[in-house]
Amino acid sequence: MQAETPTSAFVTSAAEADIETYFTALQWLHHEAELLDDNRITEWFELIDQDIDYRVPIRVTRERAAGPGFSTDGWHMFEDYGSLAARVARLETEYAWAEDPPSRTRRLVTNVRAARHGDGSLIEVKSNLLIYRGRYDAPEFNLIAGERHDTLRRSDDRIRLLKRMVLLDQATVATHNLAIFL
Amino acid sequence: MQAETPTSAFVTSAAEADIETYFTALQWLHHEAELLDDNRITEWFELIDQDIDYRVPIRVTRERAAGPGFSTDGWHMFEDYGSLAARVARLETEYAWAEDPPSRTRRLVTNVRAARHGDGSLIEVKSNLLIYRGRYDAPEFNLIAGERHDTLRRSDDRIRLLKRMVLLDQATVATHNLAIFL
Amino acid sequence: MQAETPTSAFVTSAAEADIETYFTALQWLHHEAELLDDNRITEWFELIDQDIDYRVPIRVTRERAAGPGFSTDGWHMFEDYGSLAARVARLETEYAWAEDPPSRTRRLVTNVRAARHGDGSLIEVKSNLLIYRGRYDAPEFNLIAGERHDTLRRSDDRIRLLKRMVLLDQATVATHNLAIFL
Amino acid sequence: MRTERENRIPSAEEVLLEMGASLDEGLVPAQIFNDPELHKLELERVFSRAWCFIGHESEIPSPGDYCLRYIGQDPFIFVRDESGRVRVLFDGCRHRGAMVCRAEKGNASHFRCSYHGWTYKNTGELIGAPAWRDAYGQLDKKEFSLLSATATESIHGFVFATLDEDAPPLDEYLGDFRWYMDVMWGLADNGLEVVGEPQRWVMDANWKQGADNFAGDDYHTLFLHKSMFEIGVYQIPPRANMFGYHVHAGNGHQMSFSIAPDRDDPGPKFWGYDPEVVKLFREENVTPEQFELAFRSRVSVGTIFPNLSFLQVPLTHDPKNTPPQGCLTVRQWQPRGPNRVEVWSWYVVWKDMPERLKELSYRAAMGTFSVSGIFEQDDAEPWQSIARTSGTVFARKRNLQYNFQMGMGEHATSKPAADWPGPGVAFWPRYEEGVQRSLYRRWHQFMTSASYPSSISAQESAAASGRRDVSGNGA
Amino acid sequence: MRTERENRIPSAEEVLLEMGASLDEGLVPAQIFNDPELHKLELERVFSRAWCFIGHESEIPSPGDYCLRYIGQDPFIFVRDESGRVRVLFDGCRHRGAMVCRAEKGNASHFRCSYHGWTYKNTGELIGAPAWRDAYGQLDKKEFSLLSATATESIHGFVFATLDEDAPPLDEYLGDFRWYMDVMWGLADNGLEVVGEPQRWVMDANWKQGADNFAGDDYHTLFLHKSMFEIGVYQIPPRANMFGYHVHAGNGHQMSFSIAPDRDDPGPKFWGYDPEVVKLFREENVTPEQFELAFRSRVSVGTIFPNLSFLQVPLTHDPKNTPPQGCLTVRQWQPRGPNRVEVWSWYVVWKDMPERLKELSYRAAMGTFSVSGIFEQDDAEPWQSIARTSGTVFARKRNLQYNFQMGMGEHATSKPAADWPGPGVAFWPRYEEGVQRSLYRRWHQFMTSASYPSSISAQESAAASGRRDVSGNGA
Amino acid sequence: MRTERENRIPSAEEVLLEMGASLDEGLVPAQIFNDPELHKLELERVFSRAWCFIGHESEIPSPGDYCLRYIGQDPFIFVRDESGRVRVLFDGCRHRGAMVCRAEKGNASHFRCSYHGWTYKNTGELIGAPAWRDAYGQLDKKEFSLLSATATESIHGFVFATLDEDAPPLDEYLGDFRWYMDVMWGLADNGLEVVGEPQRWVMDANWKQGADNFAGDDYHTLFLHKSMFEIGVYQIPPRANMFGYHVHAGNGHQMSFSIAPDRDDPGPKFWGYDPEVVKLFREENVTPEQFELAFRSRVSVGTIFPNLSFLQVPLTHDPKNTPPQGCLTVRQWQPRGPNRVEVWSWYVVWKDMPERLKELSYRAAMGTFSVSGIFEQDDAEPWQSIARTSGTVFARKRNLQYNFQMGMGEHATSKPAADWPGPGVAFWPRYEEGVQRSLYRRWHQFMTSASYPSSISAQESAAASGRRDVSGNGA
Ligand code: FES
Ligand code: FES
Ligand code: FES
Ligand SMILES: [Fe+3]
Ligand SMILES: [Fe+3]
Ligand SMILES: [Fe+3]
Repeated sequence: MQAETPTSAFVTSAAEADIETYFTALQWLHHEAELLDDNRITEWFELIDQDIDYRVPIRVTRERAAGPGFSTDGWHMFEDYGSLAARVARLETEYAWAEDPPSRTRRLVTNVRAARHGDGSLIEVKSNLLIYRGRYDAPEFNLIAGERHDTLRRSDDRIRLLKRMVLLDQATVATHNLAIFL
Repeated sequence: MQAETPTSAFVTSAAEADIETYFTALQWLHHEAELLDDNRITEWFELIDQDIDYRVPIRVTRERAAGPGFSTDGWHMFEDYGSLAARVARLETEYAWAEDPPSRTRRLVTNVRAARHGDGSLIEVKSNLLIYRGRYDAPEFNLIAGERHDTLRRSDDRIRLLKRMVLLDQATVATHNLAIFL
Repeated sequence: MQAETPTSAFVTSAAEADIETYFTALQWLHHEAELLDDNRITEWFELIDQDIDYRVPIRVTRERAAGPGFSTDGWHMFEDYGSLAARVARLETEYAWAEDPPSRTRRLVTNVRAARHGDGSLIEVKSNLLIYRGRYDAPEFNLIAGERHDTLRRSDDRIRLLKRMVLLDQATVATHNLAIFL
Repeated sequence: MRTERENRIPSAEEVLLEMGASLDEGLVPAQIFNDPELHKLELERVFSRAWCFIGHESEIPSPGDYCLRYIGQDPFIFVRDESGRVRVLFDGCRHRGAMVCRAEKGNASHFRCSYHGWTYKNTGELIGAPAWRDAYGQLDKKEFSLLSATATESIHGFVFATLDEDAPPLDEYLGDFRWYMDVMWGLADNGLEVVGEPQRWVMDANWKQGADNFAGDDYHTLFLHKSMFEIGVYQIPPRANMFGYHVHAGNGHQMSFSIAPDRDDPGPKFWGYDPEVVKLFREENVTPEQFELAFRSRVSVGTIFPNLSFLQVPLTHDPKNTPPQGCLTVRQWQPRGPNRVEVWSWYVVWKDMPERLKELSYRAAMGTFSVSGIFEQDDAEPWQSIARTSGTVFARKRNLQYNFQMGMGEHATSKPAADWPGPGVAFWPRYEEGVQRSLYRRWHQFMTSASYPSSISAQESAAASGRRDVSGNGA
Repeated sequence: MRTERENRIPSAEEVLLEMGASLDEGLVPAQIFNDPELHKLELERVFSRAWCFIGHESEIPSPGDYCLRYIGQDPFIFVRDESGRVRVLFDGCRHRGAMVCRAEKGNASHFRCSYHGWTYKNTGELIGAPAWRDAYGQLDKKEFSLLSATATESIHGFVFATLDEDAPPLDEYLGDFRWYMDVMWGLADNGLEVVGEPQRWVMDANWKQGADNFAGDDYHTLFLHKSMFEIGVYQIPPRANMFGYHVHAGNGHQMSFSIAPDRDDPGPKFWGYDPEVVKLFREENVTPEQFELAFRSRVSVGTIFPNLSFLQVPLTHDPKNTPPQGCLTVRQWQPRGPNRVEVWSWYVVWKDMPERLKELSYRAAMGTFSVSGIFEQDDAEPWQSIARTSGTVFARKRNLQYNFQMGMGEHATSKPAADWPGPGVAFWPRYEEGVQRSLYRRWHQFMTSASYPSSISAQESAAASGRRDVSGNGA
Repeated sequence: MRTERENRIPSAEEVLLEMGASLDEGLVPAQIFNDPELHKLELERVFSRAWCFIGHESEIPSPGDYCLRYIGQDPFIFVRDESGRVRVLFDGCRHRGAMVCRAEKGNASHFRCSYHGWTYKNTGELIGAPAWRDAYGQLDKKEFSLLSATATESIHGFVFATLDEDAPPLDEYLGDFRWYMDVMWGLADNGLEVVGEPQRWVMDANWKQGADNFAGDDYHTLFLHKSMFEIGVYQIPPRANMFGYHVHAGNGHQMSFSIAPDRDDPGPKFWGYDPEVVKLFREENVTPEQFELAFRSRVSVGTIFPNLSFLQVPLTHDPKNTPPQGCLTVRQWQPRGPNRVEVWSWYVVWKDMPERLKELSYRAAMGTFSVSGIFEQDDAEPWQSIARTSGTVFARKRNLQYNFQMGMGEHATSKPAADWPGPGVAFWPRYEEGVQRSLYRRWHQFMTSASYPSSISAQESAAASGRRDVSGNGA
């Protein structure tokens, strides 16, 4: 169940990216965020590669010398294609109370850093993420901040998400559930 | 007074945009945000097309099946060129207390998705918006989140805002007034 | 000790920037933010030009007619290469309690507006910044918002930060210290 | 030497006691505008006893239509049941209290609790739950209907509810204000309708600021809203605007009117409604006196105790290009904390108005009095800062009192108006704060009465508010 | 006429007094789920007297290993000292109170306070500070060790601590529940281990919602979790799922069990653990009765008073492709305010399970019961809205009571189960809320007893909870 | 057995009672550092009675110059009126309480309230409002001036105000501290000036942490600020740094000094000010004793009761390239809640210093002691965590007490210093916490005295703080 340390070397430095790769990744991320914010979950699921590895590690506060504190064996989410499919299927039942009425979300995707990888069919992309989440008539809201390390794969002329590691900036998750995708 | 449903099909998917259109829209939005954050309201007003249609629909929490809950006949703002002109004129009087001293605002414009439209003189652009608003010496602040659906029009070699629909992520507006432009 | 008014004319309008300059500045800012968010402070310091002028002016609420209220002789930070070096050296001792355990930060860099300047070796770039800062196991967090006016200088084929003015959107700083770089 | 009083922060009880006396002098303790203890007491004694506004019937035109509303801070479902009857049901499941109404608007024949599935008809009646026989064979469903407001009544479509069995009927509660509802809202055959949904927004202010302001604080328009005169949104000159009437309707209900001296005066009539709208107003629907007042009315503004205000007035969202239109906004100042209020603002038009005029009226009202309204924007500033001042220790220890003395005493400019054509007691011109004094007197009565507060006539109210000899005008 | 009672918001004392009586009728006052005064009293009377869960020994396997934990809202260091002994130390420096444990996890032989450098061994013993002789020549170090929990005990690796000297030993506190710990967690030679770190997240709900729900609210799965049946995550049909036992273990500890009728029944045994896991379960480790119950167990869920819940059940994170796996999650409902809870969720496996099965079990448990779990997601909705309802003035003035009457009375479907093989008192089927009634009875006892609450046997507890004639089953 | 005391959370009254006794033992209850009830009492009894710092006259050099300041949590306008007199006016309109000072800094001959336009001269005098005659014909303007602090006094440009009529004159309130103000701030003809505006930032800590720390907690520099010694920002070796004096000045005012043994010692003199600055210091401005002490002073740090601290010390923002410069920072710990403080930090230079040296001094002070200062950054960590510890139920029930015993008893390293050249009572070396004990003793006196707290001499204060036989040094 161990994964590589989430923050180990991943994409080459932003400074080496080419603009075309950047723009491809940027558009993909914007499109994905739009589908999620618009609650078009089935369409979103079409962006997911069958080999998806989707994780959100637990984080604990550690001393500086011990690194950023991401767990290598504790997770808030640890998903494959089947388990994501179950989540999507559930949201389509009439009883997905956690998101009915749906949260009002806004995904601010910034600091996109992308690079081609492997034979060119892969893009590795880091991005910063701030999710605004509101429910019902409360003027209060939750913010979820973090960084995402994604791998996108092009096949059949479509780009899909092959890997995602969401590195949250919270030890205690500051929202009542993760019934939304990050 | 009915408008099309705010979230109906609007811009073509981000995936189809070209980089030049993207960059044009991006720069325009950054420039606009700068003028507003810098309180250069008169200059901002020069970016407004005389045919402007500027709206902020009211939102109510609805069940998932009923959609995102944007009103089609209730508004927080519903402006044309004349009413915007009145707002700008008012801010220039000595008695615009709501914004004197001015709020300290910061507009984070992200997830810009742009496409040419019509004969090429129009750009349709969606963007995500988070406004930080502070007043006086309070360390507390308001955040306003939402998505904007804009139409930009080029004429006389200048790009101006022709349509704006601001889709707030709040049912109860979480700030004491909308004396700032969104 | 007087500086020019922080908000005086600085970079040319976003509308005039070229995409290559934009992308260069964007990548540099993303790279910088990554190093800071990853606590790679020594690497970050390599991005600093020896002639650095790094300032964060104090802000006070003024009437609209008196402008944005940035001080010209009061500062939250006023740094040169030597003082930044001392800060970096300190963080490497075992006693830098303020950031041990380190804050969990996320820098959302948006609204990047860049232009070449002078002989072409300088880029002036404005950006909007929202820093999410969390500590320990509290689900609560601080947000720091502001605009940065940076000058980047290319020399020895590397781009470094020559000037930075951070214009905070707060009069009372809403975090317990500025032990992080902005 | 400090007095003993200045030595400490007084309790809520003490503040109310002192206020009983100071109100006669036109002075109101600052502390009541930002105090946690007094706020809790308000919820207990004012909001759960008064008749509170719920909504307008046009918001739920069809059986099953519902909206989520609040009495004080408590959630209620405003719903039209299958038989067409309007109901006000507490939104808490009788099993374990989960919300049963999960949206703020919709249509439902039943409310089904998400937790264990207890299901209620839209009358509130419990009709079942999963595996009912096994789970609840012995339970008497009738005992576990959704709880309902104690009484619900509607006038011209405006629905009010009370939670107190001792509350008088709504008509009696409204006192002389009832007569004015016909004047303002009873003219057209098919009545009024709300456009869209109410705006909602929050301020760090005490809810009484809005109630007080709309009760007749015309004086603040001279300075706070000066920008409106400058850019022509409001076209009556500032000083001329003060030539109007303050009306005490009893029981804490207060109004302020601007009326034409007679029918031939060139200014606006019928609140500036377009002739096409005025055609809808029929003399048969009201008394001749009521019709006459409606005819001459330019501006009506007021507060129905405790927290419902209204404004009927000609306005424009675009002074350069669009002439003022008759507008009606109704707004509720919902308490959310000692220094927190949630404003609800409805925009109301005549059901049979042409669509084009509905839109103009909506835009004019919303462009001026709303979260973004160029009039109302400015009010948030003083209201929020009053909460700051009222929350200080200095205000508490020194017993800082606010001044509502304008118009008190024999020599005041504002005098009882013998020519006022309606019931209640009126003063002219509007240089007086008696309307606010009456509002706070009623509030004080609610805050200090253990039994249900008795009615106060307009005459008593106006007299007690610093005038000695006033006699009301019968209508 | 309103009653005098409906005239005002009752105090915490009054609410507790009324509850003493209403509980006999299966009614619980709404106010206890969102009230600042009662919350403060809970911290004082429940959490600082009960035996509270701290963590599992496998989280700190080596000397010096430590984690940060909480008793109620107060921080404690859960540490294994150099001699291997587990300690629970208050995380406040004895000099001026700064935290001495600056991380939530790590390994340290000493804790050094950052403020002035007072340094403690991981036993809590103060050993020095800078310039000790000059600064503290006369100070007796022994007087200034870190403060420790009054008592710390561990069963099957689960560590509990109490802050009260009058607390009975843990075994006595656990009552009949102790027996079940062997059944569920005592089967394998090398016991259990926690995988990863506990998840932590917050909800705007009262902590008792979780405790109550896991005490045996099977009924809510019929409706709230209907989506789980629809997509096949939970494979026992909803109504069949109700055929199980509710077990009162005394002292407020409550359980719910689903068991096979006999060993030959085709459904899951041993909570659905894989045969490779079941191989680890040895009859010698428990009594024959315990082993028999373990063998037939499909689902065990429960709450150890006050705030520790567990769930042992076959689940899958991917119903289409992966068969259900035996899972164990342990979760603590940490109070953070009248309507704020921090959930801690541990995932526990058998130490000697194959890695592959550990991962499957972890993913199944975490994918269903966790901050992101497709089961548990939905619970947040009613729990948060119950806090809203419970915080209203309406609930307070009207004495709104929640209904826990299911299964009360002679004619209830659920009956005392004579065939139950364990200690305590059991009912079958699960159409009953007696387990919750017993939980709240124990809570009420803690809230109202000045001296340490005496033990309540399962029989007393079940009887008092609305059953008259119950006799327990000896094991 | 638990004691009865450990059974419950004590009230504010009880805590103060216990503290009266424990302080004699050098123990201070944790609860006073995070308790809502005690915080409210502090605002009532400490901040609205003490002489509180408002600002420095150089911040408002010209008539009409104003800044917004706070006494406790209440807003006051610090303004120089047209006649040049400094005034401290409560920022709440006498009409309805809106703020009249809408900026934090500016120049204004009048303050005009935005709500209804009541207009005040910058003396506070009400001079009019729109349509005054019609609105307020009878009103006596003099009765409705802005409220003013009860008394305002200034020493070396430092302005203090009190809200209590029973407060003694500032000189008396300052006791022996007055003498030291001349030493530190009275040397140059044209005195001091503030550079820029004060920094302001917030911490989740109790305000007393800062006051206590600056009163003489030199000991913490040994460990918390170790990084400063390591990178050379502070150039006196840690242990040597302890060789200094703790001075009790009476009335809760406390100081800590580092001085050269005599004029010929090679280290810094006059707080390390550059010779160009030292030229400005004239013997005629002070007494010979004062001049002598100034000459030998290296570091002066202290707290004027309740919440004003200062630090005069040689520092550098860039230890590699810039030698230390004389610096002066003055900081106020403004209470914002039981565990919330707003820090205000001013940087002060000699008015006649060369600009270049002003900048160096400013940068050195701001680079080390400020929101971003590499010294002060670290203090936030323990201060915030002390608030956490102090807010626990555990600390309350167990009566957790913090240890301020350093230097108590006959055998302590630190002794009364017979060679101290100033008034008050001094101890040497700085291994003692008597200065903090005296501070808390004064605080306790304010918190418990119904009438204005009487003065406490330095001798009494030092003696009561755990020393028996101390006799002060006359100056
Ligand atoms: S709470 Fe509504 S059905 Fe149980
Ligand atoms: S507070 Fe821990 S050493 Fe002083
Ligand atoms: S509140 Fe200041 S003028 Fe009315
Ligand atoms: Fe107004
Ligand atoms: Fe559940
Ligand atoms: Fe320090």
